[in-house]
Amino acid sequence: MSANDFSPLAPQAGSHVREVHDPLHGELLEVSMGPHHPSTHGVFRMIVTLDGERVMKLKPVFGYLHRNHEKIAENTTYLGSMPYTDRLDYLCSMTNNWAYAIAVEKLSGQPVPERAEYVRVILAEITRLLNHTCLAGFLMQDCGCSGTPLMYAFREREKILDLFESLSGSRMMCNYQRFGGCRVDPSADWLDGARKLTDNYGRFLDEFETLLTGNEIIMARTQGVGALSPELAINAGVTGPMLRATGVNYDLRKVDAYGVYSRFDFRVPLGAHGDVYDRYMIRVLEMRESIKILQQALATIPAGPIMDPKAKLRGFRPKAGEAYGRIEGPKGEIGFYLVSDGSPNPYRYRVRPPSFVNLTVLEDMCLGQTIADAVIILGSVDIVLGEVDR
Amino acid sequence: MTLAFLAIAFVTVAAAAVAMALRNLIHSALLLVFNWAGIAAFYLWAGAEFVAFSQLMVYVGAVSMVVLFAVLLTQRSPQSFREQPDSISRVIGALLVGGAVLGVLFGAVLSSRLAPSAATATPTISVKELGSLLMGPHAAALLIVGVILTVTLIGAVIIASTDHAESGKDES
Amino acid sequence: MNAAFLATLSLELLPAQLRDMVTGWLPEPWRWLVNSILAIAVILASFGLLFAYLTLAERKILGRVQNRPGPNRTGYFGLLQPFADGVKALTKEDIVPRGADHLLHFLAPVALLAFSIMTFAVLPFGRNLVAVELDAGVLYFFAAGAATELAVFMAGWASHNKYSLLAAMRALAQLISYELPLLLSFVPVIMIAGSLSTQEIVHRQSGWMFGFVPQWHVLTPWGFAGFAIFMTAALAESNRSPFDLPEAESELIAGHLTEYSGFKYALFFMAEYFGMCALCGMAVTLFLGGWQAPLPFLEFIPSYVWFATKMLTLLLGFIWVRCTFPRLRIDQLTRFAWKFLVPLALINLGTTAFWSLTSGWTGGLQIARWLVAIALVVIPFQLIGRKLSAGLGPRTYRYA
Amino acid sequence: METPEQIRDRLLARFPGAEISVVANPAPAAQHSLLLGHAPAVEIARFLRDDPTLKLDQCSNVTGIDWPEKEIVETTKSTVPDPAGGPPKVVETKIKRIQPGYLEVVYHLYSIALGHGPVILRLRTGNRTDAVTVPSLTPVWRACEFQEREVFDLFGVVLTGHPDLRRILMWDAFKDFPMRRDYVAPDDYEWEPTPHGDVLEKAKRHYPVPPAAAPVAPAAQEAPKA
Amino acid sequence: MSDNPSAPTPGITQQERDELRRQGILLTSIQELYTWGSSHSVWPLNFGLACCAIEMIAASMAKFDIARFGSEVFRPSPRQADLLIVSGTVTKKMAPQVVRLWDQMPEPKYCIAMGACAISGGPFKQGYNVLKGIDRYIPVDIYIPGCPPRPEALLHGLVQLQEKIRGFKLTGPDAPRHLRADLPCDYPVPEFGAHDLEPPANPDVWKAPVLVRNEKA
Amino acid sequence: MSLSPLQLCLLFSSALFCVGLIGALSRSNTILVLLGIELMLNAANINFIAFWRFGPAPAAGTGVVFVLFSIAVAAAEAAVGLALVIAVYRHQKNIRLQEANRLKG
Amino acid sequence: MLGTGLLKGLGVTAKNFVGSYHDPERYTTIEYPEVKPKLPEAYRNFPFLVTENAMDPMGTLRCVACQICEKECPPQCIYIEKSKDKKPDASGKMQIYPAIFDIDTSVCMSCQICVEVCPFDAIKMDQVFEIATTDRYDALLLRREQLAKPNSYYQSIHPTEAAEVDGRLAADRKAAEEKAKAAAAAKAAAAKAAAAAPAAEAPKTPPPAA
Repeated sequence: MSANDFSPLAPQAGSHVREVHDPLHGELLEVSMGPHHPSTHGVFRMIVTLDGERVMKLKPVFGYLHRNHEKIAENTTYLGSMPYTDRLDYLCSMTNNWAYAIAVEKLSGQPVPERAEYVRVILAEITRLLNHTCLAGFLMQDCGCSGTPLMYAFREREKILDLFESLSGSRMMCNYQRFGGCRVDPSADWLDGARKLTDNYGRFLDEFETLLTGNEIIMARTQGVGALSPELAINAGVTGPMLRATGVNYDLRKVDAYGVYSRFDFRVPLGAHGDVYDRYMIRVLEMRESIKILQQALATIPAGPIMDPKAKLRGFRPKAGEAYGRIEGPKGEIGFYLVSDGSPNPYRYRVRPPSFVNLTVLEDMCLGQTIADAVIILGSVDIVLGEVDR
Repeated sequence: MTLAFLAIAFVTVAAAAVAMALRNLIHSALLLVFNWAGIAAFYLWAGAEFVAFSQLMVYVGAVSMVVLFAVLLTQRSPQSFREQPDSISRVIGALLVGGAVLGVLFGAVLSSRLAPSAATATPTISVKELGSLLMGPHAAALLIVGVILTVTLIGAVIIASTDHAESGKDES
Repeated sequence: MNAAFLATLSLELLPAQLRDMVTGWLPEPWRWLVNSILAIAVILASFGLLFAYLTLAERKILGRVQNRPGPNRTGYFGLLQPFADGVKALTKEDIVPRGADHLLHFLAPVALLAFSIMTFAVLPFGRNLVAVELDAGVLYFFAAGAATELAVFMAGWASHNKYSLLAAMRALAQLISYELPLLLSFVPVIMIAGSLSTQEIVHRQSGWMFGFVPQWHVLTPWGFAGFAIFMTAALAESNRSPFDLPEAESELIAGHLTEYSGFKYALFFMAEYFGMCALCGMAVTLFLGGWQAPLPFLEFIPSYVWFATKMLTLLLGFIWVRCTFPRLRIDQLTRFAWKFLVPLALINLGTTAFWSLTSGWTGGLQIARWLVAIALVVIPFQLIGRKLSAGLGPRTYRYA
Repeated sequence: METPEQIRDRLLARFPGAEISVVANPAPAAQHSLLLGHAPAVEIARFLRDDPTLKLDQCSNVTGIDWPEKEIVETTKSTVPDPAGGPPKVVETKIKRIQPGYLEVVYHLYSIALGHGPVILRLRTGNRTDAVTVPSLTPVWRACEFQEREVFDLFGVVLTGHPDLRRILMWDAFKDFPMRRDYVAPDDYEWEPTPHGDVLEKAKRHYPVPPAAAPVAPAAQEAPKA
Repeated sequence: MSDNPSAPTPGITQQERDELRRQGILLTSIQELYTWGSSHSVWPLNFGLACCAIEMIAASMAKFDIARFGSEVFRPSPRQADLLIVSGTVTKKMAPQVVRLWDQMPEPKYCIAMGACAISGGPFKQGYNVLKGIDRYIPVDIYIPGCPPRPEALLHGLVQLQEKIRGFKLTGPDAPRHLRADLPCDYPVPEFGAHDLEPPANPDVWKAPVLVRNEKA
Repeated sequence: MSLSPLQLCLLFSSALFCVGLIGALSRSNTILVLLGIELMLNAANINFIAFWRFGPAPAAGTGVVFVLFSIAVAAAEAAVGLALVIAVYRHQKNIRLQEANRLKG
Repeated sequence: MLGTGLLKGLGVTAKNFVGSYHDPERYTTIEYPEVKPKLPEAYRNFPFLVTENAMDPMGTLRCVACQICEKECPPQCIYIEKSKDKKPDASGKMQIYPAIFDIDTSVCMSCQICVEVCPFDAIKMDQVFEIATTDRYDALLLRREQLAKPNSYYQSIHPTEAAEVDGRLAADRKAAEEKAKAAAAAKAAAAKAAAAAPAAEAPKTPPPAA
């Protein structure tokens, strides 16, 4: 494709070569990568100014998947927005559901039964495995693998999706959490399946790491590329594995200790360089920690109701007020800000999308790197356009 | 055989002439590559296999790349491969000089009484013979050429990369 | 003359006999012409078929590596898949972008394919199967191969697309960088064989060490190093992963092929595979003993079968590498060529010189010769490799 | 962590004369917020970021809220002595008051260093038409950069001091501010087999003679049972 | 390559084949070869929009393996692609680019609208920035409902598309769009307006059906 | 035809030489000038081969050897020349010959 | 040594290549058109309407056109029009029924909220996913006739859930019958003995689960 055709200044194929003259750097080439580009993870667009292969300027362009989630949510009921949250970050619908449920529960003071909290933790950690595995696959695809790591990642993803599907009925759009609990009680069989998955996942990770982590080409491609300083990361609101890769110890599972996370023993891996390799490795190590959490949660999950008996499905009208609820999603802090005016629809509904905010530092990371680096830096940010543009 | 030679000669000279006349630098360069390939074909026709392949390898494989690199690197933008027209007086002068030289050369060649070689069979020179020639009587020249090549390589790299240390890696 | 030998002979000579059957009745001046045309036709047909099934094999192997079957429903086991693709490519609309250089846009795939096919002329496919016996065959091979760079550049430049242009620059840089190690890596072979003729080089590798180890160049220290460098550079020359930078999908869409559609794209594809086959064939000729059998008692199998087997093995290696590795970056790529492959190839020249000077050593000296040669290969590899990968390595992480 | 009131008091001590008030949040979350005036908002934000006891180094969420003009009916009860001498009457007077509309930008601040939060800042525009400026906090927190652009794009709040205030989600030629409550989406109606609400209105507009079984607005005459 | 007319072409009935035979055996076999080749080598464009794109990727992955149909060659450049899978919500900001991509693809080309959003705007159709169906601008061959459709559903859609291709006639009034001169081949790209795309739909491609509910109450 | 092959070859080479000469003299682009010179060199090489092929003593092979040297030197010349062009371009963003006469940066 | 990581990687791919021929873990493809996927019981795609009697689907719809699902449906893909008359439902009670019940599958997002809010267990999720079509409007708009599927079908696709629903409905029906019986008895009793002791309290019908 000639993505340059997409430059608004050059509507026709062929007439797209635009010259940017900069007295300092001689001839710069402005390339518009996206919105259709194999490695922009959807319909993201970057206007990259190149000096040879080196990135001199990079301007992200958003909005190609802006589907008005917030506006629609303000015109529908609180419950009606739940399936829409699935479609925000469509790789991790379970954590989106949870973040939204937490916000609404904060807004309405709705308690959650203990079993539901455990189930939520289990699902969130499985989602983390899913997301990080897929991310590693996509990152390697950006590095130029011919699909093999991605295929292995999706092989494991299918196992997770089978679990999700047998629990919630849908592979991706689970729509599983409710305000005050979860929709379906997982059966013993399901929990056994989750245990089996947890037990096997470590082995898969070992193989995956054998394929990738020690690979000299990958180390050469990713180490020292796209480094980010902790100060900038904090100031720019970067969250999640990207923040921890810079060495900042900030994990909402520890800080907010929402749900029942305080009952599990796990560690937070921290990077030192903040480069692409660190971001990849932090995610791999986080997956290993997630497996630990899963083992503990699956071993100690209590019996009991899955839904708060007083929870309402229909006619849910929280009192006027506002609340901001957030959790540690796989991509970073995902938050929901809700303002209620006492009606069945939220007055203001706002998603704090982690990957959108994480993109703030994209240009800082890419400057001076080559265009091939820009691609993998974008890959390592882990964006999902449904969430970036909402 | 003569027919083949005439065809090669005509195509080669025509390519060179058009290349020298074109405004588009890339086209000129590519036509010149074609011209070099034609000369290689002439060598082949003349029975100098080794030289022909060397010509292909050096000119078509290497010099052409360097030329194209230079063209690309020295253009303001990828669109302006068209050269500005040259001054008419220069062109006329060049044509006059060139025509004069051509006349002199043609006259000299046509008037000379160079007899065709007696040997009807194509003289071939095997790689082995060539090798022993190079290493035997011409060994000193070979050495000198080797030294010159090395020095030029280094020199070219240095000249091309004086300003920006990182951007001159491909000019040799 | 036992029966086995007869069978060998007849099979071995089968191609020639077939040819004589077809052209034997022709008068002499015509026979030469028809024979040439026949040779060209056979080469084109067999490599065309090989190309078709190589694409299928690549897709299937890639599939198997990725835990799936690959194309399997177009014909039995998907055997007709390449033909379906061919029919489709032939019937697709051919788009030339506005602003493109029409002539060059058309010439690029044709030139690329032509040069790729030309290289087959000097490959010795069997004991007596070589289209043109050239005195300077190896030189011819690489001279024709060098011209393919031009075609890639033409494609990228003529497309009038920024990605294509970037790809063209990359292709130039990459091909220039890897031309040198590719050439240097086989100079030792020429030093040892003392000839530029491909058949001669193959003949030099006949015979057995200790009665059963073939005397292929790859089985010597310098030969192994040369082979490794040659194959690495060949990967780069044929734009294969992990050196497929010109058409780096994740960065440059499809690079110099971005603006090619329909049959022209198929031609590029074909040329890429032809180039790959030619380089593998050359590697077999230079290092793997050409059409020679690997073990003495296997000599009854015709020589062209051995050549094909070895070439296919190398091609499968290419595919295997493609399944596994990510892509390098352009500066790493050129650095790898200039700072790693070229020095190693130069050192390998020295090693070879040592090897050929000490060819008279026997007994204990023979062992010393091997040890020294191995050291001359391994120690520079270690040293230069360490320098190349300085600053890279696995890391340890702390936990909060 | 300090309560919003404590923060307000400290801020008032540090920035005398600044308009700072606490907006209470009646929801169980009880995340009360600080309403800032425009003038020293950036300095206050910088103070909040650098203050050693607060260290609000992370600006997590930035969003806009549209509060359109609304009619407020205030009932005041007053005791009016009965002129007839009876017991004093309680009279309810209803005062209709138009509360002017405004746009609001809300910042959620957290401290990564100290692990507390949120401290919520609110900034309000003067009205919804011409005085729609609010100082931008991007110079203090880079995190606001894109989110403030989004507030500009969707709500039309002009954030003064923002380095690159352009539309972010919609295209540049777009004129409206779609997240405002009074935004009317363009009429790109196509036939819909299941029209509801305003879609039905559009359907009627596009097909003036309604189809045989004229869709009656189902939402209007719902009859929930059970 | 002419050794495959024996390949099954279920899209052609015996009667049609007889008719074609009357027209000429050559045309018949060319048509069969053509449709056979085109239907078995549908290369999709490597183009994902939203949620459905993940299921599209999943369909090319090990468990579902779209490669079995010869369609795993996801080409990143529209010049080499045959199939545009509109996988996800097409926003108004994105719509011109999708149309442009479609224009850049060489004929014959096919379009699959995958998922509710691509068909009609789906759950997001109330949104101000959401295009209510990609068929407003480009012709769609196959609609796959679902949100998102399972990968198997995409495979099913692909099989349907192959069937459709096999039914193509090279001549006559039933000839597919790309073989007919009277049908548009260049699709005008909508432009960004002040409030909406201009025009909001391409009248040559899309007409809102005048619908009368035929059920009797 | 009364012309001998040798004469034909020489005519060919002189034609090529003059094309190169005209090009080198008339064009103002430095690269093209260099290419013209390259062309003249090639014309000279043709002469060597022609005299080797049709000359009195083909067995000597000196002509071939000379051409090999010439090709090597020409390649070096091209490399240096183009490196110079790039260096000049870096300095004054132009490779027109008329403007490159300052000889100073 | 340089290259060991690469060699290990080659080993992994080789292992997978070989494993794909004998290890089902490493050959995960389901040959779809021939082998149908094993859908879990919970799988949902588009809704359908449950009818009691397969012979008379339109007559025995459980749906009473209460329009709750229509209102709650987030993408608003359900369109219901009530009937003007009443028809006896499966238990013989006179009920309003949907004269029109359309679901636009080109909009539906399979969220299952309609199922959750339905008080009558009348709408359930189907598992059919092979619905790719060349026609946008007619084929994708599912009408009452296409939506109605018998209870036996529901039992076959969601056995556990259906058993639970059937049990609940049966209990409801039984309770309703008892109530009716008791009411009748009470009526009779009341008629018999006008001033007699108060009739036995009829068991209160539990409200249908929401």
